[in-house]
Amino acid sequence: MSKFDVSRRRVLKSGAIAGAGVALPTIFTASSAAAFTNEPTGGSVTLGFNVPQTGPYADEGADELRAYELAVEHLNGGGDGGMMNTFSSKALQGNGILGKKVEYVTGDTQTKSDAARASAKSMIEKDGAVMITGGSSSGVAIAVQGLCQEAGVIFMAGLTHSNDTTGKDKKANGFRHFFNGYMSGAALAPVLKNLYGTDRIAYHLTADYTWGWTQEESIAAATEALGWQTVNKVRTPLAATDFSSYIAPVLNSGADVLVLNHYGGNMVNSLTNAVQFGLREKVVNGKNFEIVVPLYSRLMAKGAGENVKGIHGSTNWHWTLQDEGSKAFVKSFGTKYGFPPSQAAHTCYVQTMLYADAVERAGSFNPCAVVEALEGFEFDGMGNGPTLYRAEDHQCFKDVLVVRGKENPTSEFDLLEVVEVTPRAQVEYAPDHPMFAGGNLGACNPGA
Amino acid sequence: MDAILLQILNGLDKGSAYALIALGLTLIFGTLGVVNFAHGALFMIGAFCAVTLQRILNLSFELVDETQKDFLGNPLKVKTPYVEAWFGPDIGGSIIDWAVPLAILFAIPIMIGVGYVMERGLIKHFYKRPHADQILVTFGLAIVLQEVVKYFYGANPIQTPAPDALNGVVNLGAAIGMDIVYPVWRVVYFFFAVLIIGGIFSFLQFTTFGMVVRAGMADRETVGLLGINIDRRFTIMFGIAAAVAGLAGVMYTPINSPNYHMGMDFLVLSFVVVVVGGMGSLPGAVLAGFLLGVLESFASMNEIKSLIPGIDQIIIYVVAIIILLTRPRGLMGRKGVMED
Amino acid sequence: MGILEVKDVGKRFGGLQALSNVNLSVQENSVHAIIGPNGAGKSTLLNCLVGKLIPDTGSVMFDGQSVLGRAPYEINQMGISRVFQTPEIFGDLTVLENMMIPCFAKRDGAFELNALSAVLRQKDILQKAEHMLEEMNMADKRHMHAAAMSRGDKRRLEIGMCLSQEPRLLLLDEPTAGMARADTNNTIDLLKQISDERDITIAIIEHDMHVVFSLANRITVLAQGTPLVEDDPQNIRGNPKVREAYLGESA
Amino acid sequence: MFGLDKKDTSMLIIVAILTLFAPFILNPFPTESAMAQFNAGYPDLMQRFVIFGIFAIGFNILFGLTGYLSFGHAAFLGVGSYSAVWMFKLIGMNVIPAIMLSVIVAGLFALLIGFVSLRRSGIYFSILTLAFAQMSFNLAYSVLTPITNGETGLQLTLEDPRVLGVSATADGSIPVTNLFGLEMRSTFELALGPWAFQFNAGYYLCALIMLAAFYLAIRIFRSPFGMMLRAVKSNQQRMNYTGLNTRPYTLAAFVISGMYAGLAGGLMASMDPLAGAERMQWTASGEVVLMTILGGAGTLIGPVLGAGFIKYFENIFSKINDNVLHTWFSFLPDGMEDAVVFIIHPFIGKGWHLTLGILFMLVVIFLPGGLVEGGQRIKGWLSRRKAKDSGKAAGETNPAE
Repeated sequence: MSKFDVSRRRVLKSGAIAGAGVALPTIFTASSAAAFTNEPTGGSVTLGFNVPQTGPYADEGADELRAYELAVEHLNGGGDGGMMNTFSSKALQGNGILGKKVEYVTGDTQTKSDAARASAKSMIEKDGAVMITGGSSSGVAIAVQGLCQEAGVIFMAGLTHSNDTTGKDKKANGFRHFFNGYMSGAALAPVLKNLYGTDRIAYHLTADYTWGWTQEESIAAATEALGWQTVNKVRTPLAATDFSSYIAPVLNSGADVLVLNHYGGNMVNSLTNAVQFGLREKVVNGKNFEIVVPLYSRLMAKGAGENVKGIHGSTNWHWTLQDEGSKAFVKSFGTKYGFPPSQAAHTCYVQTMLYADAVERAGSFNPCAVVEALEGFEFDGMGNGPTLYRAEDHQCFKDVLVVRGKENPTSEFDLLEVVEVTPRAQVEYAPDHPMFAGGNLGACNPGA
Repeated sequence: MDAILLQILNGLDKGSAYALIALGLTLIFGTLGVVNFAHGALFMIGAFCAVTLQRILNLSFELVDETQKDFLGNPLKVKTPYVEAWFGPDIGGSIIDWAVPLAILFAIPIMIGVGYVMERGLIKHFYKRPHADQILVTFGLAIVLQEVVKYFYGANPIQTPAPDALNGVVNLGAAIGMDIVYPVWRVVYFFFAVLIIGGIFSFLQFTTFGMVVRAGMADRETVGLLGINIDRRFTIMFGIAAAVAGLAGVMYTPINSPNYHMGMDFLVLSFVVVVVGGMGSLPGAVLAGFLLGVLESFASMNEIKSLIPGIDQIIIYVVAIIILLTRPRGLMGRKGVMED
Repeated sequence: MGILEVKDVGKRFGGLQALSNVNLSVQENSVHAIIGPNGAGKSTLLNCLVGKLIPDTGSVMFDGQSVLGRAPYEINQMGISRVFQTPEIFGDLTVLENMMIPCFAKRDGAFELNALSAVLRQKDILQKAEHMLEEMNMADKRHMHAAAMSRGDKRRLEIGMCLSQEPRLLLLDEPTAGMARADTNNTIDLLKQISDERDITIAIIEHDMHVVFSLANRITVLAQGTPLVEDDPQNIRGNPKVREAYLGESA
Repeated sequence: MFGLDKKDTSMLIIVAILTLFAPFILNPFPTESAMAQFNAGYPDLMQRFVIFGIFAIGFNILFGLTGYLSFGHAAFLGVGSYSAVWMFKLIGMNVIPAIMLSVIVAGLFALLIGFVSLRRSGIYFSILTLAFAQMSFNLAYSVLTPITNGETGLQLTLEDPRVLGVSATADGSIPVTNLFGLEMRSTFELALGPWAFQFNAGYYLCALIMLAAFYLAIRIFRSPFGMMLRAVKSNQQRMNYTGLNTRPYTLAAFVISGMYAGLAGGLMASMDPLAGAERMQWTASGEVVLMTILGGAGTLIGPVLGAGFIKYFENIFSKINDNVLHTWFSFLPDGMEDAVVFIIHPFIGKGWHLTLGILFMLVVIFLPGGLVEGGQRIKGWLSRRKAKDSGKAAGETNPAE
């Protein structure tokens, strides 16, 4: 741990002198003089980092928090500047945002919609946060996004992969840099076709909640377009820990590919169980049985250990990427904390930078100005190649990584290898694509 | 047919874990009259005994290898476990490989110790207190224990594989001309559970110690009047119950990677199991454990799920409600225990 | 025709015939004792009378109405109150509150959602309870927690609670069991006083012959689940069958 | 006053003063000071204090009086929230019909579950209620998603019909919850020197409703019905043989406490129109049990204290991070500062669960009667001291007790 890192501490210390924010929080005030919610009036601006600190995603949340602290350090001119140096937009000066020192407050989402909203509300009402970011699940992201819309602050989503976040639940004040279920399907399909051919029978095991469903729908659609059949889609309870009774029927189903639409602990357990049942040694229809995990997370892959070897999936970003942005980020993160960042850390860092940059370019913290600056914004140098923040749904479009569990890892972090960088054009879709239909951005809300 | 047999196996396997935890809970409840919400935490601590042993065996010294680079471009530090250095890569490697079975030996003294300290240090003072207080204090303890584990081991699951030799699958149906492929370790787990359950029952049935404990479970005061120091024996029973939960945890680690909240995941379920079995009944707890395990497995079959959507989400609770409404004191409960 | 008529009652527990052909008639305003050696079926019979058990055969009529199949609270509302072997009172409540509850039951019936009026405004109930406490000589203990009292006082309170319901039949299950001699005598005096002063029938199950012969004016002897004899105390005392079955054994 | 005796009246008045002046009391530290971290006087947390207070008061009517330990009360809170949000979606944004519906629906749901569960007592009853609540939670999270919106929680959208209101406001946002036009989120701010106080309309609505709920609870505690419930807890056998049918008493208590939970759920949705399934999980049911026992089961004020205690830790301690610690201890020499932060670090931020667990244990071990007992002990100690002092002053002429 780097608790005794002097340079970092000094930054933190000075950054928190007035931790509670200088401006009087004016959120939800019907009649207020401020132009928008929590308008920063003093020499500093407060951002709210709302991450899971307890519960199953606590480690992911801790990594997100590290990224945020790093981003704040860079914004305030500390450290080596990280991706600020490779970012295509040069609006950020390293003197805070619009000359105001960046301060932050943290909270615990507990990976529960209620708790996440309570935590975000306290940041807005008590600490005067002008932007909320973070989270490690789609349910939480959508719930907090809704809150920020009502409160009139910007929400920069953390790790959220459900189509709904920028689909039917999209909001004008909310932005997502992370990729989504549709993109996973679109990126994986060609790779799967090359590896396993077009004549395959897939069996889906899906976590029984909204994220699982949207991913199942996306992957099934993408693979069926290749000519694969889907023999069964089975929903598994979120609380399940032992997946044996869901894996067993796969054995005699005639399927030769198992798709695990699980994340986190569910993924670790279902994958471990599937391997236990010898699925990987099985030969069905004259073909080797294969397992696919559409959404990979390196932190979680560690829990499944040996079992991930050779299994394909997709991720938003991986630390082994060799572009300048990724290298710069890995270097400054690794130097500070002693290990490489996760994809959750990456997306959170980038979201903070994008927000700061948008404010800088807009010349105002007003959410509506920020929305305008982010909509349709094209940028590069943040690790995913040229990227577009699409105006219609506030979703980032960028390259997607197809990865595979590495056969011979050289270290405990070296679990995945990038198989293919799927170009952006291949994962794009129309804003009114049926999987994303039904939502309405609404108008940006500056509160106040 | 194969599918049904497979699900029965799955059910027995799940049931083994439920039964072992419920058995320990019932031992504690039956002997001490204490509702122990920290029992799930004991299961979790057992699992982390395996993790700890694995870590100890993997303690390594580092050599800097200039030819390889780590992710920041610095020279790579190559780690070699001491065990491998001492015993050679072959023997050392297989010692590491057998970490989970070895952890049984490691866990027994630790769990008995944990149980002893818990009983003497905390639970003892709560015998005369209302059940609500017992629940609150043991729940607090459970939170503390799991947070401490989380502080040292993190929140993510940690892989603790079974030995390679026991990692594959075995065709259980070969003898009867059927194809029932089942993971070896799960078979091991089932027989291990049966062994432990059998051990506990014969211990209670055939030893003087067990006889006194059983008598004490039935009527504590009378046994106390006979001049037998029942408290000391109950303390030992608490240690044994902790060890049972711990061993269930150790052996469970290869089935699912352990994490700090696995105890809470099992806690509610095992309480349902205990109550369905009937408060204070050891055979009831075991029976209910296996019954609920098997029913849960059946409910997750696709044929059943398509008939009643979502049945696998609620089957345990539905069964619990039906059993409690038809049999007032669960399957084998005694009258007057925890009814007020 | 007695106030309580038991006809041909039989009850079986598995292989044990606990009661068979029990016939019993308790006359109004009498003190009727049911005695018998351990295991004679006294408690089983009592439980059949109050609705805790349902006999396999026969009938139990109270004041011309069958009690069979009714819940204990319904039978109580018909006018039968029961005193237990170990005093059953509301230990967590004060003595006065203990006494008020049967008064409410008498006034309001088996259930009344009287959630918004203060207890202290229920003047009639308060008065009645206070009066009953005075009659039981317990007025000074009214704010004590009932659980903190001596066993004799608890018994007194329990009997008082039953009386405050103005029952027509008071059933007592070994009311002096485990009591010291002085407490026993006090209880006997109390029961005598009750039966003398009130318009009430008392049925008592008792082991202690001293109690039985000081109180009862009619005695039924139960042996092996069936009535051996029913007669006046004098005749029972001299009955050789009874001596053989019961008194000789306990002497 | 109000049909209460003097003691109860003064307790009600104290609670009323505390809740109405909560924005001052909970914000004792100037906004700019380092201690501002401990301020709890912002609308969301204040609302939570009183809403969970209502929940716990209701739970205590069942558990504190009858001794029946329900492990599924969160289900009623959840059902209440869902009803209220559906009301906002279909009818309009006025909170009154929403709250009324949530109380009614929760009451009906409690009637159903209570009718079945109350056939058993003791732990068998607890497990039955747990089973019903867990079933509700699991189904709400998965199969019932069309009604509950599953994992995300039921939210308002711009497409909702809202027949008595508007689907979207003129500027294209979702309308906000209100009480006949008074927006629940509207907040008046008062800056007094370095202090800032927030007076929120929603909080005051919740506070008034809580006072009413508290008043009602006092009335129930002091009523014949309340006495019957205590009698049920004390001795069911005697109840039955005193001609009283315990089932309707316990069922009535169960339904009343379910309605309290529904009221809390409805208020939660009115303050923040989202209903998440986690509200129904066993951990949420466990939380209200903990609140009640921690505060003091069977006492009137205890559950409210317990609710405040737990919610304070959840919301304040989880937000303290190392950054904040360094600010507090920056006056120490560098090495010492790091050491102090290092020692405190495991107990704050992500470690708030640990702190809470330790506090649970300490309270139960040393204060069997919960926080209320702690208060009584302090009061007793103070009055003894006072008596001693006055005794001394009077020159031993007036010996202290």
